Amino acid sequence: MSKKYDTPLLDELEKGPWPSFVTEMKKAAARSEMANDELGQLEKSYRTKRGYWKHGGIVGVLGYGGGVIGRYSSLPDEFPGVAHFHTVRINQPSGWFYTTKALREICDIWDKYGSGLTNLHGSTGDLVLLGTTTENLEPLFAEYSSRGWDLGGSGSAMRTPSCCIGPARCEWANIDTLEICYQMTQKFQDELHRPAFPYKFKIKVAGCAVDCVASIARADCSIIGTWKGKIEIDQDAVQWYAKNGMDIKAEIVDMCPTACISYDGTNLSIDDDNCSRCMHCISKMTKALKPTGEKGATILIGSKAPIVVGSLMSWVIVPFMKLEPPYDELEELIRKMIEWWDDNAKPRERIGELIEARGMREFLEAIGVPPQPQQVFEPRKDPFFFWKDEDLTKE
Amino acid sequence: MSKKYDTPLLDELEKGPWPSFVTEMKKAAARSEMANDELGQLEKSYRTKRGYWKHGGIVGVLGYGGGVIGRYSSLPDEFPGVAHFHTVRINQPSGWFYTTKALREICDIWDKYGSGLTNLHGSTGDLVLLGTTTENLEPLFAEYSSRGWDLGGSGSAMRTPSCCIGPARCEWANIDTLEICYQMTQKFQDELHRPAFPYKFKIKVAGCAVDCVASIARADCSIIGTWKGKIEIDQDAVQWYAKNGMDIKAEIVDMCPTACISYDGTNLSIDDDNCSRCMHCISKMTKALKPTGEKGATILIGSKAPIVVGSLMSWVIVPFMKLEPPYDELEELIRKMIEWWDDNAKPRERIGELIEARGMREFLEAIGVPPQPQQVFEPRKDPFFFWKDEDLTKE
Amino acid sequence: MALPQRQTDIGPPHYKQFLPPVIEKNYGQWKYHERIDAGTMVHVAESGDKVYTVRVASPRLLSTDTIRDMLDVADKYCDGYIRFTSRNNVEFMTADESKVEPLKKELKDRGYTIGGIGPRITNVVHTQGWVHCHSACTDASGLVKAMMDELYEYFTEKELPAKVRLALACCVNMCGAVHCSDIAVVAVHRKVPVIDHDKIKDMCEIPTTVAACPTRAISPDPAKKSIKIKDEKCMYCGNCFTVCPPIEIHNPEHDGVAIVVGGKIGSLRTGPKFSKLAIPFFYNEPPRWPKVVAAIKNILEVYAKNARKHERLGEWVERIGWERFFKLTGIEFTYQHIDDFTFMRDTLRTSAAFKW
Amino acid sequence: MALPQRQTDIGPPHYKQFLPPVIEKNYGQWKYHERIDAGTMVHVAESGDKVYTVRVASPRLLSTDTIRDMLDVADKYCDGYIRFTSRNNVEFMTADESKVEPLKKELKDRGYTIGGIGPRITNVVHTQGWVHCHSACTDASGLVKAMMDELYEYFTEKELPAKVRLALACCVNMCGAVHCSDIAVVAVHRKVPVIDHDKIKDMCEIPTTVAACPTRAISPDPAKKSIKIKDEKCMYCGNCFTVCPPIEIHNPEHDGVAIVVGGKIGSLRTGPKFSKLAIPFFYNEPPRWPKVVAAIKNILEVYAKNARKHERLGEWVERIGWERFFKLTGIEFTYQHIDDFTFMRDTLRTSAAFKW
Ligand code: SRM
Ligand code: SRM
Ligand code: SRM
Ligand code: SRM
Ligand code: SF4
Ligand code: SF4
Ligand code: SF4
Ligand code: SF4
Ligand code: SF4
Ligand code: SF4
Ligand code: SF4
Ligand code: SF4
Repeated sequence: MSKKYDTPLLDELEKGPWPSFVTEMKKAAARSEMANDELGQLEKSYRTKRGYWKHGGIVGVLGYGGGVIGRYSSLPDEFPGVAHFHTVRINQPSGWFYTTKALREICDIWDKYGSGLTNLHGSTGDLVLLGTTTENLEPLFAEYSSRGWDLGGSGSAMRTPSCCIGPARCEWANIDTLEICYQMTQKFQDELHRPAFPYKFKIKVAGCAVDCVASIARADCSIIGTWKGKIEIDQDAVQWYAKNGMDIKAEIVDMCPTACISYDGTNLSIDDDNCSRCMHCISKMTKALKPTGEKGATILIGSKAPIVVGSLMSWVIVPFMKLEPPYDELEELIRKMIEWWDDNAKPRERIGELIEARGMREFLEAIGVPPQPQQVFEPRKDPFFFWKDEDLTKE
Repeated sequence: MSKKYDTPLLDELEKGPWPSFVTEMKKAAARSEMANDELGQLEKSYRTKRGYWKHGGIVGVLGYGGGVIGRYSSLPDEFPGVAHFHTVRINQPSGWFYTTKALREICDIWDKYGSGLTNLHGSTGDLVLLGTTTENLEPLFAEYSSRGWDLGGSGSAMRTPSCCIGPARCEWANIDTLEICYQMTQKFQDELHRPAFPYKFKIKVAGCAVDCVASIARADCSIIGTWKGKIEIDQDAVQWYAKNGMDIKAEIVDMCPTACISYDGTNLSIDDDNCSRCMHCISKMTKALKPTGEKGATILIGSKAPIVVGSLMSWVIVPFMKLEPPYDELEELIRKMIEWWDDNAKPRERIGELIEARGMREFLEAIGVPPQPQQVFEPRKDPFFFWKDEDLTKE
Repeated sequence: MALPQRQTDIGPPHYKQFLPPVIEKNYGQWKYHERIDAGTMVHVAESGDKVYTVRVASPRLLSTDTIRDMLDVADKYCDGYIRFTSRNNVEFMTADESKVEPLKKELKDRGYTIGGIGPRITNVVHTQGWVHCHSACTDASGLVKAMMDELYEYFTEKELPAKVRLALACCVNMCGAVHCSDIAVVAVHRKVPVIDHDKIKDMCEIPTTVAACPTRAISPDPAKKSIKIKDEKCMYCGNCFTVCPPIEIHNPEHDGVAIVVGGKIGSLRTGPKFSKLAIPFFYNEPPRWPKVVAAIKNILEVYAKNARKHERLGEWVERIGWERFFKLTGIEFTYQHIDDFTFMRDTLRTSAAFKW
Repeated sequence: MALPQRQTDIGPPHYKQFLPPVIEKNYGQWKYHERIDAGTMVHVAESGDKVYTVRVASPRLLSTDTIRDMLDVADKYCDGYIRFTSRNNVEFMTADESKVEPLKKELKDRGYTIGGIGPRITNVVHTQGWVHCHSACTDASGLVKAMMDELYEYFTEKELPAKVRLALACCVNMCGAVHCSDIAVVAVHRKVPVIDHDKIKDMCEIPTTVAACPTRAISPDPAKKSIKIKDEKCMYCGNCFTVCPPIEIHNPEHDGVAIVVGGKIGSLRTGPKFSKLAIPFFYNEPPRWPKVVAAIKNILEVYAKNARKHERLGEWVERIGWERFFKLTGIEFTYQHIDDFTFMRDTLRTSAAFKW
């Protein structure tokens, strides 16, 4: 494809050291009419300070209700290449590992059916293919699915789960994030491809409280690895850190949120009972400190973006759950949550919002989890609380 | 009066070392029919676990709409002495100081017209006279007012202001709490005696952030003394504390919320710029530390009890105001607040609730106070904020 | 006998006429104070003058007899001045050191309780209870008396890590300072109010009554010219009863009290804090509410044992975490503890860090 | 050409087939890691095996050309394996220490930017912008590019007190991680939407549209068979536009972006935090949004200068207080900063202790 548009404003964004998306678009534009018109329309947006996309229409592949975001230009005559410019969400493999062979295949198919532009990856985690037409969707899907790739989620459905790198390369993983992510994705295939929920439902799995996949902020169900046991201390390694310039008092002892670490200049000691497993000391002295004992996860529920009554972060529901293959207990818990949500939510009401509307008790009772102090930062401040008849007779 | 009722349950409460209100009631009962029946009715309450008072009716003295809480027994036949059992609120002098002469006079009049029972004092601060009849109200008021005593507030009115002991006996007072309390009481006499507000409005004045009159929790308008300047340090006195057993590091340095104190074993120093004037160090080392510089007060608004959407504590509105006689600036500010409240509130809506309903901006604009970071712990967390046309054109 | 001429809108007498001379003289010129014992302190003025204060417990509900008795003491030792504190204690002040011990002796001889100064329990801020208020669902003075009998030595003697403020309110109107107290008792209902439809017609405005309900549990019932209450929405606040007496909220069988803890008022160190629910319910057990008293004592003693010096109860709990508070005190955590009202968002735990 | 047989509900390929052999072998058996430089780290397994990771920046919006180029590098040095991070960087891994330097050299030669590891800025989590989303009121990729050009050395080299997570969302739907980021940009509207009454008839359900408004600004307008908006209640969230496109929220003249700061996600030390509003508005100034970029740099550098080691931006601000943050950064405090929405109660200051 030859250059179709002058893009003086976008050209500015090829300058500077950070890799340029404009350069990427131009590369694709050199081969794709769609990418070319995308570039032209974007230049216009830069001039007029507004986008030119219509609300998405419903498009997709046979038998699926999601995985494709329909997108149409509001200026199809001016930019016919983006008259249709749908994105396809390909469900990424756990942990975003690829062989070059697999990814090359993905590129080849995409060049055949789409704009040649991608997002590696989308915010939810999918491998996002940016820009194709309605008629290309079926063949594209046939090519991908026959090679073992499936679509990710969109709409009011289970969304593509994602996870941190966990045991694959991280010494702090308490759970097998990649396998949990894979298994949950498989268990919820139907819910992922056929939107039947009140709204979206996202799962993210992090191996520890460092939460490298932002699960506590961006997943309706956040699964965060943790442990019950002592932090094992290698005192030689402590000394190694001391000798290599670490101010153990300032950086470790004083920064422990529970003030449960002490250090006498030679030996570090931790009052494990009072440790909240925040991961600070471990992350800063990884050679010296190692959690031991039972491994499992904390299950939290409800985070989401601010539309419409302010962002939520996920709330601790199950302080500790052992997570071992085949992860049926976890699946069952999630199904119970979804069932309650599905039965009670209004359209476009996330599970966190529903819990807020109905109160934690109803939710806990529905999923069969008892009240526990770990679920709250602090108890309620007002004297207004409900009693059920069964509570009154219980005493 | 001879003993009229057996009070086996209440008698239990004459045992034990803490001074007994039952003994007080019995003393009064020995002279007063009203107190006698009060005792009888209370014993019945102890037996049946419920009160026997009707909702208060409106009673009072001529020309006043408040100062008396009407109270009638729901068992007037059984306990005729408390058929009427109204309380009279006498506006206490600032700081609850009395001469024995004055207080004796108060007792004498009360014995003449009432039950002989009092509360010294009520929660709002009034000298509370507990139990009289409707027909006694006028003579009682004539006697008190002719001797310089006036009624306190009740109902939807300015309530009796109160204050901590402040400059009368406390080295930490930054403002003249007693005089401010007196002056505000005088300036708002009409509003205090003739309920015309949407609901109650309480003023409490504390000399410093220690807040010995609980203003931040129990006053619609909390006035809390503070300063702008350095904390002067008497190093000899610091050493005196060290020698007298104070662990300065643990008790002072480590407990300073802004970590702005340091101590080298001999000298204490304070980074005044980072001090939040919390009063901890000063209160623990009063001989050694003294605030200097400009004195004034922080004005906070809105605290109240939990009915109906949870308790509020007062919010910082004016971080610093100089407070000097005749306190017109303060009066004017309070009048502006009340005016806005009066114009906009539903019945039984406190000013804090109204601010919550309408947003802080409207309130600040109405009273002419600019937005300042001191008014918040932190800025908003969501991206939803209003713009007025004037803001848009301003830029 | 003719009544004297009444006056109006004169306000209270000016406090100046009631200030002891040493206070008037050194007004605003105090330099420091020292605590002498649990009930005595001295304030020293820039001028070198001193004023000694002896603090005495009061049941607050006082007969004029007892007041006169106190006045006699004040006449004898305090030049005819007396003062009450913001927590209803009585303060006897003298500039003359030699009078302090005789004053204390006389107070003791007359049966008064000296104390309440320093890191101790002082008087309980409380309300009317069955003594005077139609809204009360427990008694105030009685429960306070039972409590303070048990905690007596923390007033007269024993030190705590810091001041511990107790309060009690006999209904959720909370005329006491319950919502910001270290340990407090608040009386609560647990049953939906019962409506007297006949009386409503005459006594209540329907729209006002409907509007009074914070949870929108009330709606008009035009057929009955009354209102109806959606049971599962009512959290028994009694606000409907306040505006419309025929909506009876009292239910002696199911009324009782809750214990809240961890509040504070001063801005020292950590700033004012609301109290939080510790124990959602106890039945009323007059005259001595033994279970309530025992529960308060337990909380107090666990605090006393574990907190650091100068650390208020709420500060201690926040340092160790509420999960630890429940463990240390052995208090059961229930659905009622989980906020489902105004502060729900801020109180649910949004962190993977907590203690077992 | 015949298409291959399509499959459904197969889910993603199992990740195991994509794991480099050293990772498969040592899966779950890592002992520790060390940072070698701004873009290189090594993880050491219990077995003694090591894996070196070189991290490379990505604009996320990638052409297949560039992807193929990366794959060539991975074939040459990484046995044909490649990985992407949760923040869209690319990771090249090898078990062979001798390959690390040549790998880095080749990456640099091909124009890649190495960095993003350790206490630095890493890739910006962002969204579609004008490139693809109908809802965008700023561009995402362009503003991110402008930002990162300016902050480049904080990715490739310079250390900060701790990790600083940047994010950008092109509308308040916030598909990025803006609400919990150290510094983030979110695009906002400032004008009440304009209603196309003709189109509403056909395209929207009135009840759904009315219900979509969080502030109850929308009510039905039966006369027009449309809806009406109460201007003073609308805070321009655009939720009505999402459910009903003829309610046009876009207004290029008045749209722009806000900067929020102080959020974090991990539970380390102080737990997850929401970002808070720092600067309520900047006009869109494509292609380089110079004022936005300068403001971000200013905040970053004030933080870098003042925070303690390991202290995240939000932790630093909370330690010094927001009043101090505004002073140090020179940012003006406006009405917009004061919460008048869900968290109003918790954010208004209820303490007499604060800094001037
Ligand atoms: C592609 C992606 C952004 C990106 O550039 O990466 C995206 C794009 C859109 N999001 Fe999103 N969201 C994407 C991740 C997110 C995330 C982040 C996450 O999942 O971790 C969030 C915040 C977390 C959350 O779920 O709350 C997010 C919160 C939203 C919301 C607000 C939902 C809410 O309940 O608050 C909407 C609005 C809606 O659903 O109507 C939304 C809606 C949209 C729509 C479908 C626009 C719309 O109104 O219909 C966008 C389509 C853009 C387009 O044309 O390409 N998107 N969206 C992300 C999905 C890629 C992927 O599958 O990997
Ligand atoms: C006497 C006193 C309690 C005491 O034993 O000391 C008292 C007693 C009553 N209060 Fe109170 N309040 C008293 C101080 C308070 C305080 C504390 C304070 O002022 O520092 C509060 C909490 C702070 C506040 O104002 O929010 C308080 C919050 C209430 C409320 C809840 C108001 C609210 O907006 O949340 C009510 C209910 C109402 O107004 O309908 C209330 C209502 C009442 C009524 C009038 C009952 C009613 O529903 O009509 C009580 C009359 C009792 C009686 O028959 O004697 N009382 N009331 C206090 C006044 C004595 C005095 O004048 O000195
Ligand atoms: C007399 C009184 C003021 C009055 O106008 O009546 C008063 C007087 C003093 N208070 Fe207070 N406070 C008085 C009620 C309060 C209140 C209000 C309340 O409890 O409702 C508070 C707020 C309580 C809270 O934060 O919850 C209060 C919190 C303090 C504190 C802060 C304690 C802390 O560390 O948090 C101090 C400083 C200290 O103890 O080091 C203090 C210190 C003082 C000093 C030392 C101030 C001084 O230099 O004179 C006074 C005597 C000390 C003592 O009693 O130990 N005063 N003090 C009040 C006595 C009530 C009583 O009978 O016990
Ligand atoms: C590769 C990646 C996981 C993945 O599955 O992709 C990852 C990998 C590691 N993270 Fe992370 N984190 C990754 C996203 C995150 C996220 C998520 C996010 O930013 O959206 C967070 C939460 C951020 C937050 O709290 O706001 C995150 C917060 C951390 C922290 C905590 C920093 C802190 O002190 O608050 C550490 C510990 C540290 O730095 O000492 C950490 C440490 C690590 C370690 C050292 C863990 C390990 O032993 O392997 C890994 C490499 C260190 C590094 O990059 O400096 N990682 N890390 C992600 C790389 C993203 C990128 O391209 O830069
Ligand atoms: S969340 Fe924990 S286990 Fe997962 S990559 Fe980050 S540090 Fe490792
Ligand atoms: S994990 Fe956190 S709480 Fe536990 S010892 Fe380490 S720093 Fe302290
Ligand atoms: S509030 Fe301050 S000035 Fe007033 S008595 Fe208490 S410590 Fe003294
Ligand atoms: S007043 Fe408070 S903040 Fe200021 S130095 Fe003393 S302890 Fe620190
Ligand atoms: S708390 Fe309730 S019952 Fe007690 S005095 Fe106040 S209004 Fe009456
Ligand atoms: S008691 Fe409270 S919640 Fe229940 S109906 Fe009455 S006003 Fe509503
Ligand atoms: S943040 Fe808004 S504009 Fe940007 S991709 Fe998400 S929905 Fe679209
Ligand atoms: S933009 Fe938001 S606040 Fe405004 S009318 Fe639409 S939904 Fe309501």
